[in-house]
Amino acid sequence: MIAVKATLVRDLTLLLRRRGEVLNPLVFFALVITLFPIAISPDPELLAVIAPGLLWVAALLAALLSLDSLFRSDYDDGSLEQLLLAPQPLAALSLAKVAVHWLLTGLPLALMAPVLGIMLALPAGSYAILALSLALGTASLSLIGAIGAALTVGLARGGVLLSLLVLPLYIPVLIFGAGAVQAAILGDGVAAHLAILGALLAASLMLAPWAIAASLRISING
Amino acid sequence: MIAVKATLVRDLTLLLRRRGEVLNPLVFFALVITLFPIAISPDPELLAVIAPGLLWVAALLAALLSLDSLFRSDYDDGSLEQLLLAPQPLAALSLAKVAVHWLLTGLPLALMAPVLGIMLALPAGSYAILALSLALGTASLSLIGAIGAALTVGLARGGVLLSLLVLPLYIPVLIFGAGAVQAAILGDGVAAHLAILGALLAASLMLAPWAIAASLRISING
Amino acid sequence: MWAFIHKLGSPKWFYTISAKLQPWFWAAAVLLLVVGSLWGLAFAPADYQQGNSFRIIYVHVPAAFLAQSIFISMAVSGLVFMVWKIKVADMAAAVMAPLGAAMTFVALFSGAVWGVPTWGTWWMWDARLTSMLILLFLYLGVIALRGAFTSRDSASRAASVLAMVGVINIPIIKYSVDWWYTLHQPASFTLTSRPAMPTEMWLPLVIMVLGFYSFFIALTLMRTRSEILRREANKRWVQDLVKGQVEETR
Amino acid sequence: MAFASFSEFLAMGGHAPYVWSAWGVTALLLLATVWHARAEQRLLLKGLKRRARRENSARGSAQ
Amino acid sequence: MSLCLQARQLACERDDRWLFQGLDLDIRSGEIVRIEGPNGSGKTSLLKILSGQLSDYQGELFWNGAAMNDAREHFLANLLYLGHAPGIKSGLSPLENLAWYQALSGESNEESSGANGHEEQRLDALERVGLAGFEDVPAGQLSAGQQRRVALARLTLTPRALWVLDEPFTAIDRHGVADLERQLVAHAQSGGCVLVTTHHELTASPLLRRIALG
Amino acid sequence: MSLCLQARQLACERDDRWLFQGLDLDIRSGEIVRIEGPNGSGKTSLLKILSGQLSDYQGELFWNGAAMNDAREHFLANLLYLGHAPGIKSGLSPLENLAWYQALSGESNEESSGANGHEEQRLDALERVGLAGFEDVPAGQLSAGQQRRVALARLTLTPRALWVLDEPFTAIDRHGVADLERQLVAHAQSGGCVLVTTHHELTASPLLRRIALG
Ligand code: HEM
Ligand SMILES: Nc1ncnc2c1ncn2[C@@H]1O[C@H](COP(=O)(O)OP(=O)(O)OP(=O)(O)O)[C@@H](O)[C@H]1O
Ligand SMILES: Nc1ncnc2c1ncn2[C@@H]1O[C@H](COP(=O)(O)OP(=O)(O)OP(=O)(O)O)[C@@H](O)[C@H]1O
Ligand SMILES: [Mg+2]
Ligand SMILES: [Mg+2]
Repeated sequence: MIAVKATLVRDLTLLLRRRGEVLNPLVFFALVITLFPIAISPDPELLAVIAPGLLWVAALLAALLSLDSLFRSDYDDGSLEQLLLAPQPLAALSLAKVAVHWLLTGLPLALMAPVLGIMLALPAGSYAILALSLALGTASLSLIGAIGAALTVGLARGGVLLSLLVLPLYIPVLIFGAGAVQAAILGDGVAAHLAILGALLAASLMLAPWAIAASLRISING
Repeated sequence: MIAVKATLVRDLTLLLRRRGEVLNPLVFFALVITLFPIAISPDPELLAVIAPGLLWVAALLAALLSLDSLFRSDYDDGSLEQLLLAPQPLAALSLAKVAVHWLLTGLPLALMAPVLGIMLALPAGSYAILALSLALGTASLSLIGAIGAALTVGLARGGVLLSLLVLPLYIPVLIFGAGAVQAAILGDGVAAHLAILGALLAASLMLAPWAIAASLRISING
Repeated sequence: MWAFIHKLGSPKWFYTISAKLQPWFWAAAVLLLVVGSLWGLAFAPADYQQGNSFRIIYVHVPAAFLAQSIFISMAVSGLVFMVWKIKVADMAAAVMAPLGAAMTFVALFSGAVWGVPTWGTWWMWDARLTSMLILLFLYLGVIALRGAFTSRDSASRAASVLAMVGVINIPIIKYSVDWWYTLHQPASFTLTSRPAMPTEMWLPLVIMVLGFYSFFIALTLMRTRSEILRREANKRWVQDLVKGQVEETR
Repeated sequence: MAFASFSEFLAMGGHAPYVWSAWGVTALLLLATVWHARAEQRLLLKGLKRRARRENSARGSAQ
Repeated sequence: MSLCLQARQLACERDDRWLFQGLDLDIRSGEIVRIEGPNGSGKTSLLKILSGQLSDYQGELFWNGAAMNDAREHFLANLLYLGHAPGIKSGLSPLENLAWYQALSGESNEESSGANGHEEQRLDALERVGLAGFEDVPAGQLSAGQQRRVALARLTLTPRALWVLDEPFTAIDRHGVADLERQLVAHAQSGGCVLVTTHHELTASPLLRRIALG
Repeated sequence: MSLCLQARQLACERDDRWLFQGLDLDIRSGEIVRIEGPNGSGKTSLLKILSGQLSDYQGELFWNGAAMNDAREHFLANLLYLGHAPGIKSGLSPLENLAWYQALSGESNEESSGANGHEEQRLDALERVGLAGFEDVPAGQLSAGQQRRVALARLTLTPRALWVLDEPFTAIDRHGVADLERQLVAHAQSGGCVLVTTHHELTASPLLRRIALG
C-alpha cells in the first residue's frame, strides 16, 4: 500500500511540478474545438446539432494524446524496470499511475467542457450531463488507454500506434457518452446512458489493471 | 548536397524499415473519421455538409501527431548533436528531414482522403480538389510543425505542448484548405484558394528552415 | 553606437533609469484610468441603440488594443534579445507575456458579456472574436514553452523564436479569418459598421486607451526590475545595492 | 452626468449585470497584476536582504 | 540467513548465435561474482535472465533450492538490480527519486521512527555517494556521473541481500570507484552477495570469483 | 598543417555555481589533452563549450588565431565530437549509420573511386573496431559496448584533425581500451590533436598533457 501511495505522490509531484503541462490537454481540447467551426462553418444552428459529438470526440482525443507519456518516461530512464522488480503487485502500482492520469486530465476536461459547449452553441440544459458523462467516460478511457500505452511503451514511434490500438476500444464509451448528451438535449431520459457508462467503468476497473501489468511485462521483455 | 541527400535517404530508410509506422497516421486519420458518424449522427445529408471540415481537421491532427517524432529519436541517441556539428548548413539538412516527413505522411494522407470522403458522403466533384488541397496544405503543415517539433524536442512531455504551439499557426492553412473543398462543392472557383495555399507554402519554404535550425540549436543547448 | 546600445541593455543601467521613470507612468496610469472610468461610466451619454451596455466599450477596446500591442512588443523584445544578446529585452518579454494573456482574456470576457445584451449570445464565430481567441492560444503557447525548459537561457531563446514566428503569423491569421468570415456569414452584426461616435463618447475612450498603455508600461518596468534582481542576484552591483539598503534600515 | 441618481447609476438602465461584470473582471485583473507585482518585488528584496545580512554577519564573525 | 541463486544448463541464443550454453552457476552469500567477457559476449543478457527480466532462455533457475517460478516473490524482495540505464527521473530531485524507490521496496513506516527517519536515511545515503548539496536539484541537471551516483545511493538505502549490478562503475570517478569497491566487499562480508559485470579491474579479494563468458 | 584551439578567460556558471573561471587553454597539433576532475566538475560542459554546442559561457574562443565566430566553418570541418550519447540510430545497421556520417562530413564521391570505395572504407572501419560480422545487424540489437564501437569507427572513417571525446572508453572492454589508446597516440603523432575526458587511467605518453578541473 505504501508503494502505491508513493507512486501516486511521485506521479502527482512530477506532473504538478510542471504546472503548464497539466494544462496542455485542456488547451488541446479547446484548440481542437476551435478548429471545427473554422473548418466547418460558424453557423450556430449547424454547430448546435453537431456539438455533443464534436465535444466528445475532442475530449477523447485530448485524453488519448496525453496517454502516450503515461509510462514512456519511466521506460526511458529505467524506472519501469525497477517498478517491475518491486515486490508489490504491479497491477496496483499501475492503477495508481492511471488514477493520477485521470485526476489531471479527465476530470479537468469534464469541468471545462461546458465552457466550450457555450462556444459551440450547445443547447441549454445539457451542460451538467455533458460534464458528468465526460467525468465517468474519461475514467474508462484512461484505464483502457493505459493498456495500449503499456503495450506501446517500448516502441519508438508509439504515439500513433497507440491511437490505432486504443481508438477501437473507445467506441462504446463514445457512443454512450455522446448519446447521453444528445438525450439530454432532446429531453429523453439520460439515466440509461449514464448507467451503461458506469458499468463500463466498473468493468474496466476490474480488468484493466491486470491487462496493464501484463502489457508492461511484455514491453520490458522485448 | 551529398549530406542533404544522405539525410533524405537515411530518414526514408529508417521509416520504411518499419513499414507499419508509415501506415500509422493513415490509420489514425481513418479512425478519427469513423468516430464522427458514431458520435454525431449517421445521417448522410448532415455528414455531407460537414464532411470537408471534418476531413481537413482529421488530416491536420494526423499530420500533427506524427510530427512529435520528427527530431525526437535523433535527439535521444545523440545524432542531433552530430547534425549540428556537421559542416553543412543545418537549415538544408532539416529541410531534408521535413521533406521525408511530408512524403511519408502528408502525401499518403492526401491520396487517402477521397476514400474517406466517400464514407462521409462528400458530394461528387470535390474529390480531386480535396486531394490537391491536402497535398499542398500538409506540406505547409509539415514545415510549420517542424518548428514546434524542434522547439520541444528536448522536453519530456513534448507531445501535447507541441500541439499547443503549432495549432494556432495551422489555422490559415485550415481555412483555405477546407475552403477550397467547400468552394468546389458549391461550384465556386477554387483557384483563389489553391493560389493562397501555394503562397503559404512558398512563404513557409522560405522562412521555416531557418526557424527550424535556430530552434534545434536552442534545444541542444538546454 | 554599440557601446550605447549595450549600455542601454545593461541591467544595472536599466535598473537605475527605470526607477526614475516608473513613478511617472504609474501616476499617468492612475490619473487616466480614474478620469476615464468616471467619465465613461457616469458622464458619457448612453448609446441610442445599446443603452448603457455600451459602456463596456471603455474596457473592451483598450484591452483589445493592448492585447495585440503586447504581443508585438514581446516579439520585438525577442528579436532584440536574439540579435544583440541584450538580456533586459528578454526579461521584459518574459514579464509581458502574462499581462498580454490577461488583457486578451479581458477583451474576450468583456466582449462575450457585451454580446448577451447586443447579440443575444455569449459567443459567435465572428472574425475578430476568432482571431482574438487564437491570440490567446499564442500567448499560452509562449508562456508554456518558456516554463517547459529547465535552462533559463534556452527558455528565453525558445520563447523569442516562438514570439517572432507568432508575430509573423498574426497578420496572416487575421487576414485569413476575415476572409473566411466574409465567405461564410451574412454580416448580420459587425463591430465596425456602427455610426461614428460623438465626441463625448469617444474622448473617454481615448483616455482609457492611453491609461491602459501607461499601466502596461509602468507594470512592465516594475516587473522587469524584479526580474533583474532575480536573475542578477549574484552580481556584484545587486549585492552592493542590497547591502546599502540593509545598512540604511539599521 | 448621464444618470439622475446613484441607484440609477448602479442599475445601468437594466444592463447592470453586463456592465458591472465586465468592468469588475477588468478591474480585478488589473489590481491583481499590481498586487502580484508588488508581492513579487517585496519577496525578492526580503530574500536578498536576508542573504546580505547573513553574509555580513558571517564575515563579521570570521574577523 | 544464507541465500543461493542457482542456474542449471543455462543457454541463450541471439540471432542464431549461442551466447552461452550449458552454463551452471551457484551464487551464494558472501561472494562477489564477476561476469567477464569482451563486448557482446552476453553479460547483460545473462544478468537479465538471472534477474527474471528476460524469459527467452533455456535451462533452469533456482532460488534457495526452489524453482524460480515458485520463489519469485521472495527472490524479488531480496533483489536490487542496477542496469545500464540508471532509472532516475530527470524531472525529480535526487531526494524525491530515492523516496519513490524506498516506498517501492515496501518499507513500512513504523520500522524507523516514521517518515522523518526515512528522510534522514535518504539524506545520509546521498551524502555517502557524495551528493550532499545536490539533494534538491532536478536530476536532469546533474552530470552523467552524478546521475549514476543517485542510482548507487540505493545500495545503502534499501537493504537487499542480492545485488545485481551491470557496469556500476560507468561514469564514476576514481574516488567513487574505490568507494564502491569497498562497499561491494563489505556487503559480501556481511552475508550479502553481489553479481557484477564490469570492464574495470577489480582489486583482488578472497571473496571475488570470476566467471568468463565468450 | 598546424592547428590551434585557444580559450581565453573561459568561465561557466551553472545554477549560481562557477564550474570554472578564468580558464586559459591552448590545444595544438600533436597533443593529447586530458581534462580531469571528479564527477560534476564540468568536464562535459567544457567540451560542449569548446565544440560550440553550449553558448552559455563567458570568455573567448579562437581557432587558428581567428575568433571562433568567424572561423566556425573551418573549425567544424576539422572537428570530430563524440559525446556521452553515441549518436547511433538503433533502427539502422552499423553500415548504414556510418554511411550517413560519411555523407554528413561532406566527402565528395570523386575522391576515392566512387561509392564502392566508400563502402570498402566503412567495412574496414567496422572491422578495425571488431565488429566484423555485425555490419548488417540493427544497431539496437548490439550490446552496449558494441554500440559505442560503432561510434568509435568514425574516428578512422572520416579523417578529422581535432578529436573531442567525452568518456570514449565507456562500456569498452580491455582489448578495446588498449586499441583506442594506441589510436589516440597515433593520431597525435601524425599531427592531429585530441581532447579527451575519462576516468580511466591513460598510459603515460610524452604527448599527454593534463588539465585538472574542480
Ligand atoms: C468575445 C467577444 C468579443 C471579442 C473577442 C472582441 C474583440 C475585439 C477586438 C480585438 C477589437 C479591437 C479591434 C482592432 O484592433 O481594431 C474590438 C473592438 C471593438 N469591439 Fe469587440 N469583441 C467582442 C465583442 C464585442 C461586442 C459584443 C461588441 C458590441 C456590440 C463589440 C464592440 C466593439 C467595438 C465598438 C470596438 C471598437 C471598434 C473598432 O475599433 O473597430 N465587441 N473588439
Ligand atoms: N543542463 C544543465 N543545467 C544546469 N546545470 C547543469 C546542466 N548540465 C550540467 N549541469 C551542472 O554542471 C555541473 C557539471 O556537469 P558536467 O556534466 O559538465 O560534469 P562532468 O565533469 O562531465 O561530470 P561527469 O564526470 O559526471 O561526466 C554539474 O554539477 C551539473 O549539476
Ligand atoms: N534485444 C536483442 N535482440 C537481439 N540480439 C540482442 C539483443 N540484445 C543483445 N543482443 C545480442 O546479444 C549479444 C550480447 O549482448 P549483451 O548486451 O548481453 O552483451 P554484453 O556482454 O553485455 O556486452 P557489453 O560489454 O558491450 O555490455 C550481442 O552480440 C547482441 O548483438
Ligand atoms: Mg552489457
Ligand atoms: Mg561528463
